[in-house]
Amino acid sequence: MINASMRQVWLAVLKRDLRIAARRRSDALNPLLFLLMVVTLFPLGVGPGPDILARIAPGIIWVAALLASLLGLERLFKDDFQDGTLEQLCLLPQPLAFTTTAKVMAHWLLTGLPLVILSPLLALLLSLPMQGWWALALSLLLGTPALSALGAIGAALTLQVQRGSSLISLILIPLFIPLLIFATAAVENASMGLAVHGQLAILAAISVLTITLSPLAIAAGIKMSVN
Amino acid sequence: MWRWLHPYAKPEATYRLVEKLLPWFAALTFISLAVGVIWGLAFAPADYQQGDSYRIIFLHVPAAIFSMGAYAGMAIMGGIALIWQIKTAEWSIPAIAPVGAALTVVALLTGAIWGKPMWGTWWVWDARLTSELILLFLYIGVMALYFAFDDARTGAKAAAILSLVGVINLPIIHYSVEWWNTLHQGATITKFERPSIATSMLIPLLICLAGFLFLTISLVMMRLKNEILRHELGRPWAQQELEKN
Amino acid sequence: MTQETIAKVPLLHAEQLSSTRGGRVLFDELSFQLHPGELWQVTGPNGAGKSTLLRMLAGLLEPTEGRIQFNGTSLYDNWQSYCQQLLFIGHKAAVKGELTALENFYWQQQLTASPNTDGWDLLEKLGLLGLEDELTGRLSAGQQRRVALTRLWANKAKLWILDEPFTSLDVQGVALLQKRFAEHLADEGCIIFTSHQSLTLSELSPKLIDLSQAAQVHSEAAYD
Amino acid sequence: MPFDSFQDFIIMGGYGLYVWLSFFLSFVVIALVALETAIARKSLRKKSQQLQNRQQRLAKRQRSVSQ
Repeated sequence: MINASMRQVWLAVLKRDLRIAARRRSDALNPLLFLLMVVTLFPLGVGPGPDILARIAPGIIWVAALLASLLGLERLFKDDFQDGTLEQLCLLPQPLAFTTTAKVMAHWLLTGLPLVILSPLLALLLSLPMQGWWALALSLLLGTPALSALGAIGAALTLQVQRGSSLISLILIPLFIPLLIFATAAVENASMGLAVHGQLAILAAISVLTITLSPLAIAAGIKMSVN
Repeated sequence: MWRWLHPYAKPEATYRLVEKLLPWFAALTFISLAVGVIWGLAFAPADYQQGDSYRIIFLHVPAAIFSMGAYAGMAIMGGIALIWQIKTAEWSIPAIAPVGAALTVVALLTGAIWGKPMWGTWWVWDARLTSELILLFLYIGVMALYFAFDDARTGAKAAAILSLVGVINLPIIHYSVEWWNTLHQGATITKFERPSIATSMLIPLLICLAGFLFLTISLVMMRLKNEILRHELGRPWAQQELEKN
Repeated sequence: MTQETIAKVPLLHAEQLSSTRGGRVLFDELSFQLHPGELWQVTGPNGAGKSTLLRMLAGLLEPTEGRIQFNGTSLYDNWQSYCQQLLFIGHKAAVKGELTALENFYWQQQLTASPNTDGWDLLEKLGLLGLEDELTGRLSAGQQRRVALTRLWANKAKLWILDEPFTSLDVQGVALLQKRFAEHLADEGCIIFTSHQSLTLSELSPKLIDLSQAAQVHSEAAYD
Repeated sequence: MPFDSFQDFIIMGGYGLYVWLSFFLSFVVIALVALETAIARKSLRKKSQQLQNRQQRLAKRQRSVSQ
């Protein structure tokens, strides 16, 4: 189904997005710094006791990750929309639903993956027990692709809206809830030394489902906006 | 004369149909709600455990069921609108969303009020109430998206896509919240869902359910009439229609 | 029209196109046929619907009424092959400010299965030599336009749909572009574009679609 | 009939406040939706009249131009 020209276009979109991001490093960096700062606020707010912190750490890290992932979303398609690139993508022989997955992939590489890498630091700051660290990293690795895919739906639907950033949050936060529930449960279980396979499997399933279905919604949203 | 009128004949036909059906549904709503509510309030026996406070379920359960039902209906309309490009299906989304949101609010209010005598507090993170709260957020998202667009047609299309995304997520959200609830709050018994209910209570409950179904349909029809007129405002039939009363 | 052109199936056939946007009629029952080797210019005052018409022809916008056929079948049934034959440069020229001229060019090349063209040669031809490493966002409007127009030299699409291609180009740029037009037409290509100015190259004699008239005709009919 | 008197019915075995409050609030919420719908229809009528005025104005001008 995926032929050579499709692969070429997909890679071209991905590489271009990464190159542009490399020229605007602050855009990719800001959400991460935001996350780090939000996480720092909690010990200041609830007190530095390791017991409380360890208890609420999974929730804090995941909620902060959800919020951080919302930050740059508005621009995911907007720049391409404003300069006409999105029109060109619509006019390719390759299906739009397919080409947009390259953009979602680029977004994940720029926001999701750094989160996974950053997670040990966050775990350390919130005195999460060692045995929970890998579960945290794994839950982020399995859950953030779904965040990017859902986020892209929100970004595509709000392209024509002038200041869509708060609207995107409003649309997306309810959709993020299952991810939050299963991811935090996995981390909590792991830090108590319990099995986490079930939760991680569900997380992976949600991600797979989201990644396979979201391109349709993203493409529909873009076509509607380009109109 | 109005050469471009022809393709718009269809919304008018829908409008006429809705206009014809609405009085019947309104009548059914009044009758079934009156019978169901009076029966439930005055004639159904008191619950042996919860006393008379259980009478709130005659509102709470139907509102909760049709708040979800309305979302499903909205998503179905969204699918129809996107696949077959039927305008009236598109316009029905802004007609359904506020009604569904109102039903969700009713379910939340009655649930909270019921919680006070039962749990001693207005709000508990009970699975059903939490799901309803998230459902309200989903409705708010759809409405906010619709109103964010200058062009109502694009707004309706966006809302259609979002309602479809939401309806796929709704069962996932529902089950994850239920699972989360058993995980964290094993102590609280959910009093909303009882395994069996006496026939003397069930019959008025069923009548109330029917009443809420008709109520939902009637309200949606009322709003749909408005939505059709809003999009057809320039056309002579809509102008005549608006001048009638 | 000669007997010969009538016999051929038009490349693009617009039938009874109408557009209403926000309750306003832009144009109504517009019909025309684009044959290989033909040049069409869409004219009309601001807001007459020139861009809307081009976007409809490019398949980005569905006509309110009427239909568009490509090689005798509906555009949307024939979407893939239509996309391969189409080069659309819209009002927004799809030039990325964060990329250099050369990067912009190669990115467009990768999107479309285009013949291999040396980017350097092309940039030199378009007077962009020495600027290839500059981010496009820092170039002047005319230079950015030239970057967008590089696509016209490195593409095998038959049908060009160009929205205001001459905007912000200087005299040399306009001449260069017109020469390219002539080449494409000689190559059995087909161009439809919008512009406020008339072409200066004598070989080019575009057929006109005047949208100011289209709207007027309609409004008279509507209120008779 | 579970209630002996009207008073009993109002008191609802001590739960009167909750039962009546929930019924009242539900009614208010539903009524607000219906009310909003009616108001929207009124504003539509106003808009329609405006639009009609504009169309008449345009038609008049068109006629005077063509004469």
